[in-house]
Amino acid sequence: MIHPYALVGLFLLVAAIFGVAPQLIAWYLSPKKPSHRKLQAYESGNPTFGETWIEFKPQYYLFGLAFVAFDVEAAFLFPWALAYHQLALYAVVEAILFVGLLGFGLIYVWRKGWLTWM
Amino acid sequence: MSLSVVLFLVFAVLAIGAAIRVVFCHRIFHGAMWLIVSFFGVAAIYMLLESPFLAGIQLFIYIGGVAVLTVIAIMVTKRVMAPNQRTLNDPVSAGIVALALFGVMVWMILSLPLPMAPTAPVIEGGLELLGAALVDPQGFLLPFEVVSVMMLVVLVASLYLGRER
Amino acid sequence: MDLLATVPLSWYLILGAALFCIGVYGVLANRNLIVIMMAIELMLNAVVLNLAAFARFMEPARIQGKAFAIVTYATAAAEAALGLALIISIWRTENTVAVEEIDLLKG
Amino acid sequence: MADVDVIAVLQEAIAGGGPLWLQVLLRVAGAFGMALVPLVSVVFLIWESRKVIARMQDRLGPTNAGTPAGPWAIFQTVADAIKILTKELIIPEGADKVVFIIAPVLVVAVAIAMWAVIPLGPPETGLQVVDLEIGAFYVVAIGSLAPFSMIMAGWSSRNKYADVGAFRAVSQIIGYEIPQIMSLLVPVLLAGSMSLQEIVASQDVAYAISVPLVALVYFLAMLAEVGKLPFELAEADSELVAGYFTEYSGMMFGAFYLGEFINAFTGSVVFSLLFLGGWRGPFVDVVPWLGPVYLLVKAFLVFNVMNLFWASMPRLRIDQVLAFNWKALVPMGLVVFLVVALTDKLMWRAGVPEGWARAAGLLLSNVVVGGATALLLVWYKRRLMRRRAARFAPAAVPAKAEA
Repeated sequence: MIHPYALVGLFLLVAAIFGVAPQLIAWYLSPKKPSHRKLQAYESGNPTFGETWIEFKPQYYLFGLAFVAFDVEAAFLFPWALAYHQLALYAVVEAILFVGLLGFGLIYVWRKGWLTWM
Repeated sequence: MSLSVVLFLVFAVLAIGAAIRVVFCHRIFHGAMWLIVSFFGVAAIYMLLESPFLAGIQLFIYIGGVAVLTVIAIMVTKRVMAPNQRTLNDPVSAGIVALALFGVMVWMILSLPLPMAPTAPVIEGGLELLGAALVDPQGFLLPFEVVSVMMLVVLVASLYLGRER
Repeated sequence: MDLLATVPLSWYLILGAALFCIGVYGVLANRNLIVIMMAIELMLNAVVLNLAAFARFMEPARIQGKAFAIVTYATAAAEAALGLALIISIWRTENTVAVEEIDLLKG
Repeated sequence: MADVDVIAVLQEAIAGGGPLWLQVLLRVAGAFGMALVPLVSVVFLIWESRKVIARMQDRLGPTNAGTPAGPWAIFQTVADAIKILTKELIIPEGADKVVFIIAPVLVVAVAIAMWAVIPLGPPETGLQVVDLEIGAFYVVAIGSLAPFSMIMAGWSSRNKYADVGAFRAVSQIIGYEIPQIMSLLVPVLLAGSMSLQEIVASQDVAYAISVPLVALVYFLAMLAEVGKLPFELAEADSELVAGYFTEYSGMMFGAFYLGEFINAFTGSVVFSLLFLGGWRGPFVDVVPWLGPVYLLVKAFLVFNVMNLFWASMPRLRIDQVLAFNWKALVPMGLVVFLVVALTDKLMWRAGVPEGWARAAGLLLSNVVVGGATALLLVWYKRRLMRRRAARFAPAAVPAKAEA
């Protein structure tokens, strides 16, 4: 009997093969005629100017932070949801408290306007 | 050598090698990529420890959350660390400290009477037990709610620190 | 094929120790705050690996190890989020992420 | 005589006995077969969606003008695939080569990796690679790897458009993961299991009927995850060339295109499994092989609802996309998750029997939440209009100057 986790590993390997294979075939079949003009960045025909790796607004970062908080919350809710059928009512109330605290935080940052894109 | 030993060695080498690349990286974005490889190696080790849930959490929180955040932070602060700048401060003494610590830890681990094999197979439905214990007042209710408070603090404080001014 | 002939516990612990020490080295030697954060993540990862290994070998019929592990995960994620938020706000005022250039407390 | 032996040995190996090499061989063949399902479906679905969207927009779509692509150009995708394989792979000068090459490999691999736990049919057909006990969580965990191919593509290209596209894509995708997970938790909670096979088996009443609001939240979040219009701004061909894969050419570009369609199809399949009863349908218990047919038909319908959005919606701005997530879908997901959990537990306390009675109660709770949301939105819009009217009315001008 093959262990089920070994099958997951096997499938990940197969998925990787399916990712690599088309590139290898294409690399074998495709012409290779590089030239300077061809290898320039596609920025509307003009040569690229200034620093290519531009900096981003830290605003993007805020949404990443909010995401991590909810991410961890969700990870805790998975085992809870699994055990849901054996739990009593108070356990559901505890989960409401658990999610509600973070929901309160979300409402707070919303009212403060930190989620508004500027 | 059995298959599990081979797999352990492969993933352990992957995790350690990638971790070394993280701390010695010249270009910090590559460091973040190696960090993900290292996390992935550890996730595979969790599969060998027969806890797929921890492996999933490793992918979900560490790779999907923390590593994404790190990459975003790198891209936001991109300009300040040019690739050819000096990246290490006094690598020799730091290396001595780390190696000495590693030596002490290995000596301690090898001198302890540790089991060669698990005492019992993993139980069926362990995850359900975990879920029930998390909301059990005799179990882990307090840590569970403290995590919620912690996440509230993370949400409010980090958005406060990073808000547009 | 003996799939379940398991690796002894000490190997997992040595792997954890190695990851932890690499993290220690990264924290001590690196100049870049973000790399230091990544090294701290490696150290916390090693801690969780130890917890998971002990849980599997010492008490496979109970869930204490897993509960500890996921709380540690939550702590690690919180630490990363807040730490990186601090780094971003330092970067905004000081325009640097190199440790020795940050001297806000010097006054 | 020999034939009979072969079949018997094969059956034994499928059941988990016999020689190990044969078992491994069978499993490898099974894994390859399963990985081919999304690829083959997508070859058909690309043609189908091009044709359908063309008809909606009063065009003909691909025809076999001049090329032998079959009736109605049914082999158009195959021809395109052959063409794209022979195109030059250009790696731009400034690019970070290794990362640049890994990104398109990763995007296809991650898209296919989800299929490890997807049950195409009932357990007796064996159309599933492995029925993992954390199946739903596996889907979420693998899905959280998806942003990396975008970041890697955007970063390694050394192109501003690619950079901006990657950033937009990442902030969109990680944000919409939250409502997706919150609504995915509801089937897990009601089924009491994370195995997708058991979630399907528990749907005597499809969850789309008992908890329609959750299904709606999941569908909208999924739409954003796969980057279909109206959430297509990561690519935004009219403003960002092609978003994070601007610099890619040939099969490397093809990998992103393929990955996008596989993700859309996988999303439809997962939605069908979680909310539409998966492989369940009439007579499946008599003829188990009807299961995959039902599942694929349901997934096909969901996919075409996405096409409907694709053909008819404009593109949102980045601030609108993020605001819709954090100010509408996330609160909605949290509230509806808690309401479903509480209602079901209260009904269990009150002794309401499982099945249709429970489903009716859950439906009622969903209708109440939906109605309350609608009222809230109406009230909010009225207030907004009133404020706007007050601001633009002539009498309000001195008040504004005062403030």
